[in-house]
Amino acid sequence: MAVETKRLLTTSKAISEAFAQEMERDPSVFLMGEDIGVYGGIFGATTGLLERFGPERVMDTPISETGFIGAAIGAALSGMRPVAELMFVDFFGVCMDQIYNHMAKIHYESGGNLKVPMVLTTAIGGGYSDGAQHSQTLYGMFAHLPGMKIVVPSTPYDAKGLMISAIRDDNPVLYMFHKGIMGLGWMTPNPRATGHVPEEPYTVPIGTADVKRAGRDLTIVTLSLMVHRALDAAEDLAKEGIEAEVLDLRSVIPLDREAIVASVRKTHRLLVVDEDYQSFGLSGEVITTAVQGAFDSLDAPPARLAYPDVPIPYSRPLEQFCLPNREKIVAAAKQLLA
Amino acid sequence: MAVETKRLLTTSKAISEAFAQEMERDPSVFLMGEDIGVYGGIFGATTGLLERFGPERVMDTPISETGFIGAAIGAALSGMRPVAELMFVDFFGVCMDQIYNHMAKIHYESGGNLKVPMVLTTAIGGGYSDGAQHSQTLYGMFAHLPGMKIVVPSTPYDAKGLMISAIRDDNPVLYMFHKGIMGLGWMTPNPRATGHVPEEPYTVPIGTADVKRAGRDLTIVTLSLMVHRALDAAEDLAKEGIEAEVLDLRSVIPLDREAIVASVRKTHRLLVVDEDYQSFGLSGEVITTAVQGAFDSLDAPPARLAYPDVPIPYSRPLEQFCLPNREKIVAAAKQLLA
Amino acid sequence: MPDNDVLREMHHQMVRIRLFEESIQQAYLEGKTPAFDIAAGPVPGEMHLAAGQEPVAAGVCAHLRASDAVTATHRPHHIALAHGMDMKRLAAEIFGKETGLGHGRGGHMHLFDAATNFGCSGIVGEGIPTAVGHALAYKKQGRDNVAVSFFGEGAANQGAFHEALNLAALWKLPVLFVCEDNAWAISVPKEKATAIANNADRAAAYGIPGVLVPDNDPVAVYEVAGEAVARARRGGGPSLIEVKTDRLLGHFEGDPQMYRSPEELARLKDRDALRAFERRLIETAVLTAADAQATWDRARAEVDEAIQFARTSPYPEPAAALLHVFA
Amino acid sequence: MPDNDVLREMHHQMVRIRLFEESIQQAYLEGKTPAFDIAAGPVPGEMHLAAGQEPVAAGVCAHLRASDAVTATHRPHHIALAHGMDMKRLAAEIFGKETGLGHGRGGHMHLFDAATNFGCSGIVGEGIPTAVGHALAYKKQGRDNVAVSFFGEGAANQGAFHEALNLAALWKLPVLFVCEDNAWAISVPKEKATAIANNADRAAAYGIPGVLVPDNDPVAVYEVAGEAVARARRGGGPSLIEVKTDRLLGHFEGDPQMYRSPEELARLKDRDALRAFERRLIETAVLTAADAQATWDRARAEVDEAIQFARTSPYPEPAAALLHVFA
Ligand SMILES: Cc1ncc(C[n+]2csc(CCOP(=O)(O)OP(=O)(O)O)c2C)c(N)n1
Ligand SMILES: Cc1ncc(C[n+]2csc(CCOP(=O)(O)OP(=O)(O)O)c2C)c(N)n1
Ligand SMILES: [Mg+2]
Ligand SMILES: [Mg+2]
Repeated sequence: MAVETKRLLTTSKAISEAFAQEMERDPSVFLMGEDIGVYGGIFGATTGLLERFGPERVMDTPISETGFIGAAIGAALSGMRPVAELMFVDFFGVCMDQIYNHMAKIHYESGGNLKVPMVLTTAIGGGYSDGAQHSQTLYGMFAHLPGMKIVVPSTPYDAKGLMISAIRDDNPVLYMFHKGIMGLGWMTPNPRATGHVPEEPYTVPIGTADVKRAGRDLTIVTLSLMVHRALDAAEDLAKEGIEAEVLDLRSVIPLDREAIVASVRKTHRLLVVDEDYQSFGLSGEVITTAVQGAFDSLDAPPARLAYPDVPIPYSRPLEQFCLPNREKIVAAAKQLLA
Repeated sequence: MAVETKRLLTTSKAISEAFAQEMERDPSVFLMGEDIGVYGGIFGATTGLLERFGPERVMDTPISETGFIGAAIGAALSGMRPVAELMFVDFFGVCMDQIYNHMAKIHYESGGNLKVPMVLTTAIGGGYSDGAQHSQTLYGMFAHLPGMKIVVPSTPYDAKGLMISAIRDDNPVLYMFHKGIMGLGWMTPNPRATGHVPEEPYTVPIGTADVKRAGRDLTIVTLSLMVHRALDAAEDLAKEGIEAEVLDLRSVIPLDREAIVASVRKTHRLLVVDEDYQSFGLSGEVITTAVQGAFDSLDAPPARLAYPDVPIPYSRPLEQFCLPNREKIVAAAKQLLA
Repeated sequence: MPDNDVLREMHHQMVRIRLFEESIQQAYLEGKTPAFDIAAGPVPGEMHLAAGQEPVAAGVCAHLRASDAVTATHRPHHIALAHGMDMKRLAAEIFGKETGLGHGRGGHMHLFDAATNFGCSGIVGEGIPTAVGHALAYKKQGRDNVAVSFFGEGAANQGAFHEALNLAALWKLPVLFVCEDNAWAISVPKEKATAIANNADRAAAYGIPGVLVPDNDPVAVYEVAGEAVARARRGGGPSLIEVKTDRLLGHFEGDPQMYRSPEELARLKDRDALRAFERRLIETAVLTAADAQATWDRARAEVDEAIQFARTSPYPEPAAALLHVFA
Repeated sequence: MPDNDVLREMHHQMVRIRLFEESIQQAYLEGKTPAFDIAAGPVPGEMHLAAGQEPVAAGVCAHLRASDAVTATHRPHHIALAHGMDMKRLAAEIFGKETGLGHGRGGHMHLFDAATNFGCSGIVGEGIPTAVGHALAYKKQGRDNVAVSFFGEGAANQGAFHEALNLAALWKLPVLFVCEDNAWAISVPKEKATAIANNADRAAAYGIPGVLVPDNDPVAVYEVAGEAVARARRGGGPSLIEVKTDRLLGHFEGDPQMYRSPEELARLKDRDALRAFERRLIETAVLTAADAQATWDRARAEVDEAIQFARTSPYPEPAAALLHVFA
């Protein structure tokens, strides 16, 4: 197939296309959230949808996250397939009971009799000086709490396919998109935030990690925007003859433990790169998975490069000091091989 | 000192003694929460204090956790030292923003200029068929979020000393007591829930783990009620010639990583026993700590025995199937040594 | 005024609720003596009974169809039964059995029933937004169903109450918010928790009707709820109803109730709304004494059968605890 | 009616706020052209300006002492300055500098100042309960201070609003709840978010006074707030005040505002409350035109100095990001 026939989309356009196609296909799908209508979503995920589907299916809500996320649960129980948007993941604290205690547990508490087919979308990530309450990733925290699937795409292709899978899934799915992968005009440009996206609907399976770059010398397990950073670092490492395998988890729940173990068995070294807080979260879980599944294959203790356990500072030099980046990944990889 | 002079208290009495002594000492200390007055706290932590200190210092609140925990933050900023009780940790979702985004971050956001000296007490744990919304432990989740100290006592002695430390600490401290360690008359009797507690005020340092039993063959890292289970298991193991070291973390934040590493270097084997959900939490963090700090000393991949990643079922056989217990710890220890 | 059939049916509901809960209370205490151990016996865990609050459930649910959604609280049995939940599967769930509504996973605070669109939860206020969502679905689907959320006066001080009422009012959804004011939230009396005397007045904050039912009378509840349900079905939007009701027992079984005087408890028992209602029906010749007795007998038999079913049903397989996290 | 000194001081406050924010706006846009990059320039991140809302800050804060606590929102500058926050340290914080209030850790949404008992946050509604807590401390300490919580009309639909007002009313605490109704929550108009027209009416749900200031007039705000502050100081409990104000700019800088018509924006600009207030003061001879000009000049100098201070201050050491998690 000739390269020029490939359609390129930003991630935010890929997501809104997924919404549009699923809303066309299934009248029970509708969207609710703050500023998703005329505004089109603060991160552009719903641009154009109000015009196309009208205010009954693209509902702007008051600033009442407990109220409207709770309402999405009720609507899901009564035959709808709502997609509710929590504008920034950092706001979870005003509505967490509805999310983790109600949405995530009803299916289990009902002994499998009731289903809560809804998607909760939310924006994650920092790097642009938005401070301690608008920059977190937090998937590690949600992942600790049973009953919801969690997907965290890194590319436009995965973003569309995972959104379609999430909407069609009969379980509650938390869909977390990093602002830095959306391809927004008002963010620092990121070439990897635009990519080929097929026009027709397609799914990407939930629970399956993806080798975004094959390598033999170490495994970098990562997700979301950090996949882009890891791929950049892998290019630098390759120039020095180090071939890093970059495994994009894509889903946090279910976690593709087989893929982690298989890659570590191959490369014998593991570096976890994670924008979430370092301790008691994803990086420790991935390392434990590798240690328990590939103990004898490990040539060095697994390493991690994550956000230090501090609230996210506003000032640019402070925040940049904390964030994992290309250079730090290169350094950590080399140290792992030393 | 003659054994008979030792004063024995239940953990709930040890905690209420700590409250009373600190309230005597410091007029800025006061308590607020649901049913802490006439009722004396659902888990007896404030029994007798209303009579002694009056309703201005032992305040029953409406069921408005965001409201009154938020008010505790404001009061702490204005010179008081509030202790607020979240009746069950499971309810955190209705007030988490105040806890993790406000209480825990103000000191940092202020660049160290403001302090939030408050204690948030809460009951954790299951095992008595209280279902999915009244049985969780969840310290692993809180620990992922920076800015609060977290203590989790296992004995009456530690409970009093850690409470006094928590009240005197200039930081927000989350104090999590397991219902099963309280020595309540209406819970299944637990001999370890009663123990020697000195009458005078004393502190137990926050951030220091405690070897509750020394051993040479494996390290069991655990906390809270599971310390009691681990000690029971250690007795059984000793009969078979296996000497387990039981390390009681006591604090989750700060985590005493040195103590974990030191013990593992000594025993070469690690089993983490945790009543919290297994994945993305405490057990993975402890294992990662051990692997990174004592990789070459490990004779086997570290193991964990934790609550499986399922909401907590009500029915007794289902719940008991999920909970770590004496027999399971013995079995896991033997497998680790096999 | 409801017609005689409705009156008799409300009486019947109240009787079967009362008897069901008395049997549950007995079963709950089994295995918990001499020392009360919350984990012991055939029914472990917390147990919140609703004796005294039957008028609210009977009066409101008389207007509902099984397809109308109901959300309730930690004190759910009266509402569940009045809304038509299968008593056997309810009992079996309370006993933690495989034949229960949730195959033993939920327990008495987490009852979910597709047949009657019923849900409840152990977190105060949690179910209020859920009802708004059911109603939102009905509006989108063009159905004339309603959703009803029951909650206590203590819950009216939770943020979820406020957010849900505003949403329902804003979107003009078919919801009833029913506040069961039993004057107590565990040990905290209403006056120490709520800045105003009547939660019905909070309807003004949302521009919706707020009606106070000042006594614990199923007929008064029936009439107020009837109007609100009818308005909701024809697209007139939500209502808030507050009923001053009575909690005859402790907050949960085992509650020493040191915070209530023996006089208060005796007074409450004397004015037991079920007995009062039954007397009235007999005095007004809606029921004969024999009819009344027959109702108790019929309910007794139904309850005994349900408890028997629960007792004799098998427990779920322990390892099945790991199932049903995901569909 | 406030005396002339107070009128002149309110005018002065409004002028210095306006000029400060205009300078911040300019600095914010630096480095963000041609392509707007939110992360670039001397002032990165989100920037919420309050042009048009100065009357609320000036009118309320005229009654406060530095020892009175104030909590504000993501749009905090006007309130912070009116309450007496040091302009240099405020500017330096916005520039992320070591000399800022939080040594650069907080940023413009997270300003904390011990000198003026000021706090704010980026989460809608978060600061409302905090104010209740300050007031609770004052009551316990026997101080006659008050706490004031400012928030937008959008925040009045958060659960925190409801819980906080109930607590303050219940405990009769010295708090003012000040709702700045600028008709918009980002792109969502008040009518699509709030089921009633005036949040002041929600005071009825808590049994406290609720007063609407229907126009964006600092004098009207001053009078209403004065009464409420005085009542609070003498132990009369909380009040809810709602001011219909104007957001002259976008929600944040860079907001394309597609949701507002050019006519609306032009109309708002025409009725700029600062200009209107200044005209009135000149017409009523409270100020001469020359006085007014002097005020602008004085404020200009103060602002320039503050911005200069911020620009020339050093950044914090990067590794210092790890400090101050715990005291
Ligand atoms: C968010 C939350 N806070 C506290 C509790 C503990 N709790 C359970 S029931 C209850 C009292 C509820 O009072 P009310 O709403 O009046 O209902 P009632 O028990 O009187 O039926 C409390 C405080 C809880 N389950 N959830
Ligand atoms: C809990 C929460 N939800 C959503 C947001 C995103 N957000 C920030 S400001 C804002 C609008 C606030 O409107 P309003 O309260 O009227 O204040 P205004 O911006 O008009 O001053 C929203 C939705 C947030 N910060 N916190
Ligand atoms: Mg009640
Ligand atoms: Mg507004």
